[in-house]
Amino acid sequence: MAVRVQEEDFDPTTELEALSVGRDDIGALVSFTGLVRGGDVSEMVLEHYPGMTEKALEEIEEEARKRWSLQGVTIIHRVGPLAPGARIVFVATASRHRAVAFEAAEFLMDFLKTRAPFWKKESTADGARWVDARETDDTAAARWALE
Amino acid sequence: MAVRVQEEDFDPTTELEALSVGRDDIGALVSFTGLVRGGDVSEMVLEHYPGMTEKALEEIEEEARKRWSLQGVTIIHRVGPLAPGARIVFVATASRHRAVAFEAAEFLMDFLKTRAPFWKKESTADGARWVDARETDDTAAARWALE
Amino acid sequence: MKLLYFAWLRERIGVGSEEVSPPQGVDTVGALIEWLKTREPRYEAAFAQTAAIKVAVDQEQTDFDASIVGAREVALFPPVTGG
Amino acid sequence: MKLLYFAWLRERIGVGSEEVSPPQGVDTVGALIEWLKTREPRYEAAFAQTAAIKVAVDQEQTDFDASIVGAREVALFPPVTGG
Repeated sequence: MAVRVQEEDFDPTTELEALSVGRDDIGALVSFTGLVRGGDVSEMVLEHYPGMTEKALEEIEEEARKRWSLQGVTIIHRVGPLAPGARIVFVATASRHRAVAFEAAEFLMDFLKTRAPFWKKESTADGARWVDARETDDTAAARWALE
Repeated sequence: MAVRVQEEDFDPTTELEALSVGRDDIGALVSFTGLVRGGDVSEMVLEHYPGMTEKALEEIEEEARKRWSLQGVTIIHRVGPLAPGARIVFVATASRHRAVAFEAAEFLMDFLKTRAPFWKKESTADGARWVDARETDDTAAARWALE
Repeated sequence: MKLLYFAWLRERIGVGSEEVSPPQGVDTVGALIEWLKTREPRYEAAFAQTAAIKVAVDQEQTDFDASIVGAREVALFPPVTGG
Repeated sequence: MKLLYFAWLRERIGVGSEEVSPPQGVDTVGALIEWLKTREPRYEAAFAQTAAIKVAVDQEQTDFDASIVGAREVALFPPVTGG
């Protein structure tokens, strides 16, 4: 499946190989993996909106496929409690040429960051806090002229 | 080692984890994997310039680290005979934020494509041919204002 | 109509979802929020700053002017922070 | 001085490397190539279109005006096509 929301971890190699297995028309695979940063954060909890999340991710995938010639797209987002260093999110794109694969992967992340219904809560020594949305994410999404 | 030239295949997950293991200040990992495209190509042979290749790749890494705040960089390039679908090249970048990791990975590939001494020879039913350099690679490299 | 709340909005209101029957005339997201604020102080506190609140009607993100007439599910939540 | 050839240049010249002792006055990459072309037809054929030839002196990429005085290793090759 191109889009998955899950508690379990995933394996980047397995996901990349799933995009290219059995075909020889793919020249470029780009992947983005988001990790939980530590510092004063001891744990991160990912909440989401079941039902709408999958729908939003599928729309994001569809929009990317409309804009670029892609041989494959994978989006995985984990939910639940995650420790520092853990993988949170993974997007991968497969294309004939690298420029397309890079651009589409960046687009997927920018779109996901501003459109997919996930919320992060960080636990620190001072208690738990909800992560604030970053203005730079809106700026990043805006450059794709999203409707 | 950040830079490797080798005949053997490699594992993207292992390479990505090597960049982030034991540290919690990395939020973003971007990887590019180049694969051999098939079509009329039955085999690809990668020739290189031992000694200069490693030096060129290290210069590419150094230049990326000068331009961006990176927690880690990996560049792997395979040499020798490779079948369609096989991995040829891998670059990965680790950073706090995704924009930096994406940009640096694209830069590494553009720089590598035009600066690292590798040459591809394709075998087809009609015989073997050396791959021509692509003008689009020069254009891609030029946007970074390389000296 | 089913209402869903997420993240700190869920925590402030105290429940993740509830069934409501808004009165006649409450037919937009904005009107729904104003009506909720009149119900109990916890809603008034939760919706004090509506500028930071996003909404999805039947799982499609929209804005405060959107109609809720015939909607099965209205979700209210802070700006998303996934990825 | 050691000369190295790669890819189709290596194939046309017939060897991957050789030791040469250019005469007095042959002190740039350009002059070296002109001198090689006078040696045998295979060099003349290989270097017929020098616009497509790249050069590295002691493993640093440079251009045809570069000096080869004191160089240990000069490599001549077509544009790179890795990645």
